[in-house]
Amino acid sequence: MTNTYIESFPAEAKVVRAAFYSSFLALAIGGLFGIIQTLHRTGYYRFMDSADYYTVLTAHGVLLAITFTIFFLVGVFTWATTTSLDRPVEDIRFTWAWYGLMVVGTVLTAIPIFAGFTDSEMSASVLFTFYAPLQGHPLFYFGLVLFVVGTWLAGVDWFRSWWAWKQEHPDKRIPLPTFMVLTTTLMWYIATLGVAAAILLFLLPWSLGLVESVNPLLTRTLFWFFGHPVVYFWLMPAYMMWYVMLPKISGGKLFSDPLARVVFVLFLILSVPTGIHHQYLDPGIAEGFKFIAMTNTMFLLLPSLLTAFTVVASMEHGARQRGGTGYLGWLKALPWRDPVFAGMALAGLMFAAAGFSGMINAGMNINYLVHNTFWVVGHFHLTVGTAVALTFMAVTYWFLPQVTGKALWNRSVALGQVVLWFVGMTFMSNAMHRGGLLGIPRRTAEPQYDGFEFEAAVGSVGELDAQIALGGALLTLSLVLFFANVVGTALNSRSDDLPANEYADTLSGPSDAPLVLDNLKLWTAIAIVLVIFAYSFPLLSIIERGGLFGPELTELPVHIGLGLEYLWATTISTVTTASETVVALGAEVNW
Amino acid sequence: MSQTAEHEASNETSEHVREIGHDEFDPIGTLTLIGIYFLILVFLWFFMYFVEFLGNDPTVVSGTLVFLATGARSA
Amino acid sequence: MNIHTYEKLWLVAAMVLIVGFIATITYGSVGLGITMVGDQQDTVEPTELDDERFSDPRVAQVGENEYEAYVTAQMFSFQPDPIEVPEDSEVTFYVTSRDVIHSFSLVGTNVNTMVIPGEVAEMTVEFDEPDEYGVVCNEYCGPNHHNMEGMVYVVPEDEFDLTELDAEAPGEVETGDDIDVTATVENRLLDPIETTVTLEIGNETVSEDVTIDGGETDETTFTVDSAQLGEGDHEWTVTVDDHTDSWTVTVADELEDDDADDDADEESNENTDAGDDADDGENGTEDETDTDETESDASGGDGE
Amino acid sequence: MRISKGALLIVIAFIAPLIVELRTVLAWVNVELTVLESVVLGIGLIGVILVWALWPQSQSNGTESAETK
Repeated sequence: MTNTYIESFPAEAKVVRAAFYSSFLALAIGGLFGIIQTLHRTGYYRFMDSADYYTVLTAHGVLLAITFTIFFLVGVFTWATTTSLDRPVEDIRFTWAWYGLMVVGTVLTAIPIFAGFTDSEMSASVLFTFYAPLQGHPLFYFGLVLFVVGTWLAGVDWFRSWWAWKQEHPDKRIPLPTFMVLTTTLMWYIATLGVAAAILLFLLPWSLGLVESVNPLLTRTLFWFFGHPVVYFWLMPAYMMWYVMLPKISGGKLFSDPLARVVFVLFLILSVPTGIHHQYLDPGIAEGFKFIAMTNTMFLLLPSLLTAFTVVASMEHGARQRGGTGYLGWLKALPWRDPVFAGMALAGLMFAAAGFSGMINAGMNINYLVHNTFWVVGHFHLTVGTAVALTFMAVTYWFLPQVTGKALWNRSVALGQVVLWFVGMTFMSNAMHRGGLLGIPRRTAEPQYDGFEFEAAVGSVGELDAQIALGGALLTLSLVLFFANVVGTALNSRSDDLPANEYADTLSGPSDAPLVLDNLKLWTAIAIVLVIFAYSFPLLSIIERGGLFGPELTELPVHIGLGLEYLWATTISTVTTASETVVALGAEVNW
Repeated sequence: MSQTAEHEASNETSEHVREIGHDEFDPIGTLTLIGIYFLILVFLWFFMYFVEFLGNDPTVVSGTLVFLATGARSA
Repeated sequence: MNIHTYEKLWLVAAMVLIVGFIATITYGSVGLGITMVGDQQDTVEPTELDDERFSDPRVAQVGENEYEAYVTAQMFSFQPDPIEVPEDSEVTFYVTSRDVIHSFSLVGTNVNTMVIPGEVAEMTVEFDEPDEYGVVCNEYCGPNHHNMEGMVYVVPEDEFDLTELDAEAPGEVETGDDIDVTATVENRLLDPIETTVTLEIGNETVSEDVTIDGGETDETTFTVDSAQLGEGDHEWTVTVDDHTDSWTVTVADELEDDDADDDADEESNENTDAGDDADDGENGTEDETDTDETESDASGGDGE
Repeated sequence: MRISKGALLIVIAFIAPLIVELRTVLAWVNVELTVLESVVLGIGLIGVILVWALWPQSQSNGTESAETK
């Protein structure tokens, strides 16, 4: 007799499963592009033109940072609300609708990106950040909008569940997983306003030829308004797993429910007013605004540092209940053989290292040292690439049986997979950080220059490249093992011997948490006030300086593959793009 | 330390050997670990700022706030 | 809300850490004078850039040891390239873009800024020792982004000058006429320079010593008898220190057309000083149709 | 076995960052390791850990017989 998620919520399990599979597909393609880039950049194996590298990089960034993470997290959040509120979604058709919208958005975004590999005029090799005046095909922006709207509707779905539950349980505290979902969703709503404004008001009309030009600094600032909190959108579900799953798998209880709530409230109010720290080196933004963004960013460390304590303490509780002793000896008593545990623990460990490089990134003037260098790439491969991705892969080993009703194909392979990821990422990310300190830039197909060489303090650039290639190879192997397990599990037959669908109890429960913590309206209001405080003056100043639609610009649709000829082809392609979009517009109107 | 039971057994498949409630749990191991982390952070911060960063001359210093009269000529 | 003592301890430690970080950065800003790229400069029109700074990207001397470097970034080059500045100098870079977002980053240093069209990044940097730094664009700017690089040379004081040489001569003369070769030498330093202008033509070498005050321009004209050179093409070279300007004059029995006179004036080599880095022109000049430095004269193209 | 197989695997994995960082740290005190030396050192360390983890298995049956897996 089991009590898995699929038995309790068969309809929801299908949606969650679909979301997971969508995210794994993105992970597979994105991962493949990852190894291609690794080998190309380091010069070990180059089979494509360097211009195509940027198409690969765009696909890698969008598929992994947006598609993989967000599809996975909507699955987790749906699981979390249904499980912790113990009620099915209000309307499963609505749930499928937002999932479908996200799929359509992804496909529409992917079309112009992948068209970049062909000779077609359509392309969107504008990277994950799509800074104007680089211009993607309108479909790229349109797809992103649909995808984001899909996530908004998903948020509505979770809120509906909570509202309905609250009618029936007016005096109960919000269950912790639902609380985490709701605060994260609110944060996401505020954050996506930035990218929605950037795309809907400026980039989409501009790519369609409706407006002449854009203010590059303004759209860039609006992007980072969204671009920083989006990392918390990826990270919050990983944190949630560390709070509600890890203690249980460690054999213990969550150390403190109230502090977990405090942490999520802090993320809600502090995530957004920090984006300018990505623009420390931007001309046109006053130093004072940058300093304010830095203070906010530094205080955003607090919830993460608190999380470190609470999560480790919960693990320690488990270890001691399992018989662990001593100051550090308890570590031995943890269930290291369980891939779910080992993966999450290693992800957390990597995140501790990422926290450090993040602290450096957060510093204002020290940013001169690391800005846009390979260091940054090393940093976010530890955060989203390990803390988030490895946690997601590890919990997949727990979730898959829950949503399929089938036992995991092979636990040893799973353990090997998470350990390989840890080792591979150690090599790759370490070398990236070091390379960054030498001034090796990020986002470059061939970081080998004619006029000068990078000087390594220890070892050589060649050794760093070797480390990166080795790391990339191990990560790819790890991914292969992961997919073997996913496919193997999917092909398994149904099992009756699966763990029940549960999450961790708490040592210090919600009753210890002040009621005000559950006042989402209050925290949202504070978050909005902080955002207005941090952003209104910089935005006004940018608009005052450069105008709402900026200076006259040469549009630069990124048609990769034309190489140098690109330059003189620009004029021609601009004309054709314009006529194309007129046709496209006409087609849309006819609909 | 309030740890009392000194049972020597650790195996990942073993069940709980004891229940530890809220009041009897002192996360001294966590404090130890996180204390080490704290020291690493402080050391690395100073290292990165004063050795790696300030040693990476030249650095952008107080810019003269002279505005060129010729500024922008807008269209 | 009950928080464990250890966790309170950690909370305090975390706050100390955060405040310590902010304090360190503030010390760097206030105590050490590290300044952020900011909004010091007014905006510009990226497709025009015809003010005196960016119409002719260059290094200019503004004080005894103070220089300003006006730099433009465009797909996929920097102008000027290389940038040459003297040792023991304070150089303020003004960097802007003609097209998309780039960066201007001196490899192995803390000189690093985004270059955003419409905005001008201002950075003041002190260079002590002679050295050379690679410059990269570290923001993706298009399919040839990885080829976008430049150099900054910090040269010893005595090797540094800001001399601009531009020499002109008719392209074609009739045998017997005089050939006037005019060397225009601009001294962009603040102090006067003493130097020698040398013309080599055929087997002849003539030279003249000149003294040029700071910021002044000197014109030296050499007159050569074409009869002595004889019929045919003759290459001539004007040299001032290590700057050269070189072209060819044709001595013919009879001029083919009378419009040759007009052409002759324009047939001077535009790219003074740029002899050794002509390559970058390929990428750079494509976008520059709006600048004064037009290459409208087809015959004046870089024949070499 | 002094520690479980799972924990042993993690400990061995943990050698990777240690060795990689050790090389840089040593360079600061002017000890420059080559890649080969680092690899040898890493393998050596793993060997020591394996010996440490496996050695007492034969002699400590009496005290740690509770372990089954």
